[in-house]
Amino acid sequence: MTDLLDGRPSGRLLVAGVAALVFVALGVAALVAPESQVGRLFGIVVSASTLAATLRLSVPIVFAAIGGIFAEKSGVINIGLEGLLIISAFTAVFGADLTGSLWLGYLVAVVASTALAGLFAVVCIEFRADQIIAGLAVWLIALGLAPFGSQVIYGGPNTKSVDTLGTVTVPVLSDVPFFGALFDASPAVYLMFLAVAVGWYTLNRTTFGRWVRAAGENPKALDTAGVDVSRVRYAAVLLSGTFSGMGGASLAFSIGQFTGNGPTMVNGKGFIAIVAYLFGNYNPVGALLSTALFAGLDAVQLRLQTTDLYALPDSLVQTIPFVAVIVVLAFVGKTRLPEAAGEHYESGEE
Amino acid sequence: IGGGGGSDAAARVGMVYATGGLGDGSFNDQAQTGIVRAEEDLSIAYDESQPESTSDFGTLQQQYAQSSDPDYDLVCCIGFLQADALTENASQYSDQQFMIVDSVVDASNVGSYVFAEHEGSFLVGLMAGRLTTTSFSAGAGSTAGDSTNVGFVGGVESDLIKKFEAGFTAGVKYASDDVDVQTAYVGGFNKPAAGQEAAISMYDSGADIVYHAAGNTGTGVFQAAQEAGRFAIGVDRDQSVTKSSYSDVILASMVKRVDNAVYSSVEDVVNDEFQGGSVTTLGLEQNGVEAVFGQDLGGDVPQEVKDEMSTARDDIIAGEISVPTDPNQVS
Amino acid sequence: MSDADREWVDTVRQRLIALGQTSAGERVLIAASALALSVFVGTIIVFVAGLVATCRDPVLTMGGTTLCYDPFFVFDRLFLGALGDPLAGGWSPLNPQFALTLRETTVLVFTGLSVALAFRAGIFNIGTQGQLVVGGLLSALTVLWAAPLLSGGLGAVLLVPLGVTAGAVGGGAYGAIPGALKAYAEANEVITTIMLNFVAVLVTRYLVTGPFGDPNSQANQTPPLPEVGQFPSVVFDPRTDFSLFALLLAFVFVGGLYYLLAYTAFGYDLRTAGIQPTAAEYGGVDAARTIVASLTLSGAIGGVGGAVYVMMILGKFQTGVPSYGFDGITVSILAGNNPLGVVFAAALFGVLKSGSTVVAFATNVPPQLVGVLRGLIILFVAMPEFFRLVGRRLAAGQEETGAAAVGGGADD
Amino acid sequence: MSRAVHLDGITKRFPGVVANDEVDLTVERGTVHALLGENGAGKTTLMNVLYGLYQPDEGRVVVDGEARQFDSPRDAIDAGVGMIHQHFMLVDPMTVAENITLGNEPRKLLGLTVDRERADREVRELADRYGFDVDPTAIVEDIGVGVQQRVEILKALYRGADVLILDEPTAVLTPQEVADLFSVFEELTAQGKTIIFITHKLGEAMTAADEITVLRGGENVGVVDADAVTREELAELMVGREVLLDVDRRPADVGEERLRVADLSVEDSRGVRAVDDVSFSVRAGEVFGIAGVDGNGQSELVEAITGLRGVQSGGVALDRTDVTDASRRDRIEAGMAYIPEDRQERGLVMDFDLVSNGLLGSQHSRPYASAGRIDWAQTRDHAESIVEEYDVRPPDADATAADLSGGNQQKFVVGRELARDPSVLVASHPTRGVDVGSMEFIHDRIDALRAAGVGVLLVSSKLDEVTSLSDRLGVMYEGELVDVVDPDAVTEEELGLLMAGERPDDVSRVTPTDGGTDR
Ligand SMILES: Nc1ncnc2c1ncn2[C@@H]1O[C@H](COP(=O)(O)OP(=O)(O)OP(=O)(O)O)[C@@H](O)[C@H]1O
Ligand SMILES: Nc1ncnc2c1ncn2[C@@H]1O[C@H](COP(=O)(O)OP(=O)(O)OP(=O)(O)O)[C@@H](O)[C@H]1O
Ligand SMILES: [Mg+2]
Ligand SMILES: [Mg+2]
Repeated sequence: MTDLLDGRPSGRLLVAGVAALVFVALGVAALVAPESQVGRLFGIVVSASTLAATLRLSVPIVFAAIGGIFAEKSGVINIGLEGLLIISAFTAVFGADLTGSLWLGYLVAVVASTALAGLFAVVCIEFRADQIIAGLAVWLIALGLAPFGSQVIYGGPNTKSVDTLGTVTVPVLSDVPFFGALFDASPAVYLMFLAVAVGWYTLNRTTFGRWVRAAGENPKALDTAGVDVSRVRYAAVLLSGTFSGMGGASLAFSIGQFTGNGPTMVNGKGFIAIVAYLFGNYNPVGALLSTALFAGLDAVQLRLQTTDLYALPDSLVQTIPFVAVIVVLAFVGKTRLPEAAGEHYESGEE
Repeated sequence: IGGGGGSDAAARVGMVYATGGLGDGSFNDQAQTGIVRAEEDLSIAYDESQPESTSDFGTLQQQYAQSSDPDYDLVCCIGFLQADALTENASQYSDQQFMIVDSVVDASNVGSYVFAEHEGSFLVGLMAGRLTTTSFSAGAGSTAGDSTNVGFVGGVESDLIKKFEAGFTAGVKYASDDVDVQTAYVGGFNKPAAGQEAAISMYDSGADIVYHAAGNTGTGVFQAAQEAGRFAIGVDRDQSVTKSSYSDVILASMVKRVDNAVYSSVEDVVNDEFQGGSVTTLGLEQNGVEAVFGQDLGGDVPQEVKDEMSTARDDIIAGEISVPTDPNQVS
Repeated sequence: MSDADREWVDTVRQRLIALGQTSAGERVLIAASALALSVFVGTIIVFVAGLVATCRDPVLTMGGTTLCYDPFFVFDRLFLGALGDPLAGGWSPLNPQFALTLRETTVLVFTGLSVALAFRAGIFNIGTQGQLVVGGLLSALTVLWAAPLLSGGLGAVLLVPLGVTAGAVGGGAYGAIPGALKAYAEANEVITTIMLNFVAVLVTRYLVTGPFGDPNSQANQTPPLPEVGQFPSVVFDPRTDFSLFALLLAFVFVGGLYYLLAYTAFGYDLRTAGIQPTAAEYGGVDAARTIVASLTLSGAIGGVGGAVYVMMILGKFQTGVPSYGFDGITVSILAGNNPLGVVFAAALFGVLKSGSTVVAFATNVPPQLVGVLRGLIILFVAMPEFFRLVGRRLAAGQEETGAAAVGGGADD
Repeated sequence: MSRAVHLDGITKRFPGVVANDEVDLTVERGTVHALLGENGAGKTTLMNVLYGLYQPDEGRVVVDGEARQFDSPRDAIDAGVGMIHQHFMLVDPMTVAENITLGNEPRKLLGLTVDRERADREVRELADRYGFDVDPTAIVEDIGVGVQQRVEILKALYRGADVLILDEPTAVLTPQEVADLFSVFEELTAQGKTIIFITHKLGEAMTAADEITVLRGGENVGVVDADAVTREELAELMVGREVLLDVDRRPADVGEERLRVADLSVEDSRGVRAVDDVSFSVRAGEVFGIAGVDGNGQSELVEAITGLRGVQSGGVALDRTDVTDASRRDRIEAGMAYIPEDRQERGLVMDFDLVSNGLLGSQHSRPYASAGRIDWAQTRDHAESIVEEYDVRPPDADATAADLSGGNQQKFVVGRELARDPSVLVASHPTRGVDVGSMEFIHDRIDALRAAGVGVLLVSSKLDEVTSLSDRLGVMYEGELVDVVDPDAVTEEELGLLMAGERPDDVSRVTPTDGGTDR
């Protein structure tokens, strides 16, 4: 967990501290005057349903963030995560509709997203494409292709509705106040926690993970040690596709439909995933926590809208999470990114 | 996107839908059923376009108006956002017949169709107000009985959607003064995820029936209803049919017969009776709006509630109940 | 180690600069090949989609399988349609479709320049969209406010310039925020600008639903601007919502930006800071100030784009602004961040945008096709190495016949 | 004795250059072989061929009497060839053990997971065997270069290398560390290992090596026995002509104070105090040299003086006016010229042409710019005159800086800075990586400037450079100016001790703050 705190400790600690302070202040105020505005606000913040919503909203972001971590740690900056989420959200519904099985749809989505990531990898690693622009292209292609497909197949930018993943409820535990939400959630939420664990272990404990980090920090060192840098980077980028695919599918199956006009239902989650892992300092656990911060604010925001706590118009309330990210970033400042991130590596170059 | 039909068609119609596109299971799809019905009954031909942004409206309207091959006898503009563009184009293309839904464009070649959504919303509001105070269960949902609040989820905060909210709230208050309405505007007609979160938080804070006027955003509301084991009320079409996977939580739908507006305008064109400059208001009286009970749950709604709704309907038509169009006017 | 803590986006910058390093000639060749290749891939996509789709009037029926779309017709509509069928005879440059193309091009030139300027300063300004929205709203409000004060002739002369200025101020101010955040808090501007885009949409929506809304309209919009407060349409049919003045203004900005980059000390500072910040620092360039200045300027240009959108196309501000800002990124990249290149790239995307409405109207093919093409073009532009390879292959193959190589690669 | 390595007629071409031209190289087992040559002579390329990083266009690689085809370093490693590169190939954020085992990690759990305990153990054992003192669990970026070098050597040994190639291993070491390294060489050769090391430095080649092969322009111009050759002979072999190994300085009369540094303290980018209460002054017509091992605060000191880094306390005065808080631009305009240590990071904009680079630092000042507008004609003339006067190759102002060789880049930077006719010149490692020919020229220019009454601050880790150019010589150790000595009186050994932090008492000191005895 300390990994989360190095890099820009001052900033991160500051943010964490401020968050904690605000929380405590709210709590105290709530005890003093449970019926006051703050009191009720606190009630909202610590309600199980807020936690549940936070988890739901976190799922696609966390998956994409973990994928992004692998790609970038290996030296390939993948800002196409948004596109990977979009393509997998659509193919998930299409697949489920075609096969009649959610989990097959899930598989289809993962395959599609991994394939798109593969294209990205070939373009970047084989043809030394500019990673940022290629990533942008991945986003734009998906942004066009998914609604295009939906139009062709369903006659509109929105697909038909399929089933949703529903929720898995752990008896007893789910009745615990607040934390009960952790045990009464969609399978996607459990998958998310699994992914965080697997991601962390792979990155920090396995040979592959070590090679990934070396490929991003000093590819030449890895190369001269006799490991094929391109292979490692291919694997890492494909992984980013796989994880993002799970994220996109989970997103689509949370409401059982893909909606494709404007920025589509993904609506910037892929970019927020980048914020998440930068703020999380490339640590899957860190990414999970920073996502929770963002998603939590979003959940609170959605709840505030329905209460009569304050006079603010909904449009302005909806800005809270975005403004929060900006403020957080202003405190955290820059993150140390892998030395060779973004740079093409050609074996045998002096 | 093109429709088809031959050149022997009785008339040719161009459809410009609202942004949000087909497949929203409500507004646009409802308009489409109207034109499809017209194609079958009146053997007309039509083409349709789905704009991606408001600045496309003008262009697409113009394209139909300019086109000489084929020549369009009528251009249907679905949605109030098209009003401004149409006001301009109507005068520019004075020999082209247009119709617009949900807004009034004052031009001799435009037929305007507006709906009294507040009237229909009043009836479903009344139903919601009654059922939330009695303990009632059907299909996958049930009401707490002691609960005293219901919810409304709007798409984009605008005068039109506020008419739904106003009517609904008025209906609820009419049923019982001490039932509150939680409202939320998620800021889009195609944001099911946001709709879902908004509805869930309403259910969590005691609401057991949520009414939406939010196009495809409503899908999320139904989803939330199913997860919470509560009820929802659909809009624009009988959504217990169009979104049948949710028919076990959809008590009723405030159907808005956009299809009728489209159909009758086309019919008028075919019979050379098209009234440019006319404003047709479709309320309960004209069956332009109506409260349609869900195909699965409709049967379970207590008869006395149904009766009360139909009396209210008559009173509204008779003008004995006046339904506000602005939430702030709800007493 | 100075570069140990390079900011995420510094790397982004270097990668982008790298693109600018290919020689101008090669850049053009690559752009052209990218376009051709994406059209080719697009054709395949349309063909496949045509087989998958079901429709009432297939263009082709072979036994059980039907082909719903005719790829060649689609691209004929997309490109020729956008120009108003120059080959059809009786073509006039004033035809409405061509006007639409120019109209879209005009706005895209501004957004393209906005992004290009930032790129040149090593800043990845994804926020042009938000800056355009804010600039657009401010110009609308300013014109509405000033219209009653400036009566008659005075209004006709002053309102439009006033609106443009307001747009610049609004966009500039909104661009200065991420600028300051980057310069003084080291906040990654890629992220801050993306977030600010969301904020801009929400805040402007609030403003036009609430305080500044049009009471006589259902839509979330300001009241319509007076005629004098809009770009006058000359030569072209007024109903096309296109004004040559706006296009002219765009060209003025292109020239101005080229001059700024090439012939002014500030431009030199800016390019140096963009291409090699450490050297800029050494050369006496105040990095922080340059960052703020360039993002402000970039935002201002985007804001002017918004003003043009409001005062030429819509005649009011309304929520749901098209994604001109994001298209600006693709325009700038296609142009290699070169002001002059922006004109051509913007023209291409103008054609695509206007063509897409023709496609939507004339065929069954979903207009999102254009979105796909946009993505493909950028993808191919991003991989010059691929074309160099092809170029070298061709060159090698044609050595004997002495034909020239395609795809350049001359200077590597 | 048997041949450990035999390179036979190796030719390696790069676009535009023949890096190696039919080079032969023979190294006996258990010996130390030095590869000597100017920049760009082809030393690194030749070794990269031996290490399988490059495939030769012509020629054979023979290791252990067996002709080999190395397609990748992996093959070379398998054949027992290990290489320590000029720029260390270490992953900074990883531990010593992680680096050493990278690619050969001991594994557990179905071979998926790294067995870190075992890795640490094996590395510790290996280090003990060769008497290296390294902590397997230390993070590489936290340990000194000397240790990092040992890690590199261990890395090669861990892979079972019998032949060790070291590319300019001494470039970054103190004289003491160099001595230690050479004793490591003996330890290794005693255990039957074979060592090939690349260097520019004649002295080192002669002391450490048994045999020396000299490359020039990609060709092998001679193999000599280290004990039977003189420095002069070697230098001539290297450069191809006679070389004056030290400068004969013009007479210069010391004038008033140009630069004063008072009680200056500076922190580095990690927030660690890098310059600790340093004071000295430089007067017109004198060169104040600063010697020291890299990383003892010289860089931070120079950056603070030139305005690239903020100061914690103390001050800097230029021509008796306080410039402590003046911006970089103000200092340039006040007449401070600066030859930065890293020409490619700071001194030049690599993607600009020389025309645009000649403008760097003057973009706001006449005659090159007026009213914010750049006069490109003037700028071009300026660049062309630098190119001509300093014999920059290729002689083309439109060439992109990146296309110039390191030496020529340095000549252009020096030319541009001297052309400011400054009152103070701050020169940081002005001849780093520059070959003997260009070095001679740059030294002469700096001395000419001194004669013309400019105050010169010269920072360098090359002892012969600072001693031969300076009038007074300060030595920095761990951020402190440990001593200021008379370069003509001090010996290499004394300097070495000072640079290592010790203070022999019999060195001839001079005062830091005034010109000392005029000579
Ligand atoms: N000698 C010169 N005479 C006239 N103009 C020059 C000269 N050198 C550079 N310029 C102008 O100043 C600009 C800076 O040149 P440089 O090539 O360093 O920048 P650049 O990034 O290549 O700019 P561009 O992409 O516009 O060529 C160039 O665009 C060029 O128009
Ligand atoms: N990867 C490469 N591509 C192109 N040219 C190269 C490459 N590597 C080396 N060269 C060229 O080959 C020649 C020899 O380079 P090399 O690095 O072997 O010299 P060197 O003797 O090691 O110089 P130094 O003492 O500075 O290390 C130089 O002209 C160099 O520019
Ligand atoms: Mg070398
Ligand atoms: Mg140039």
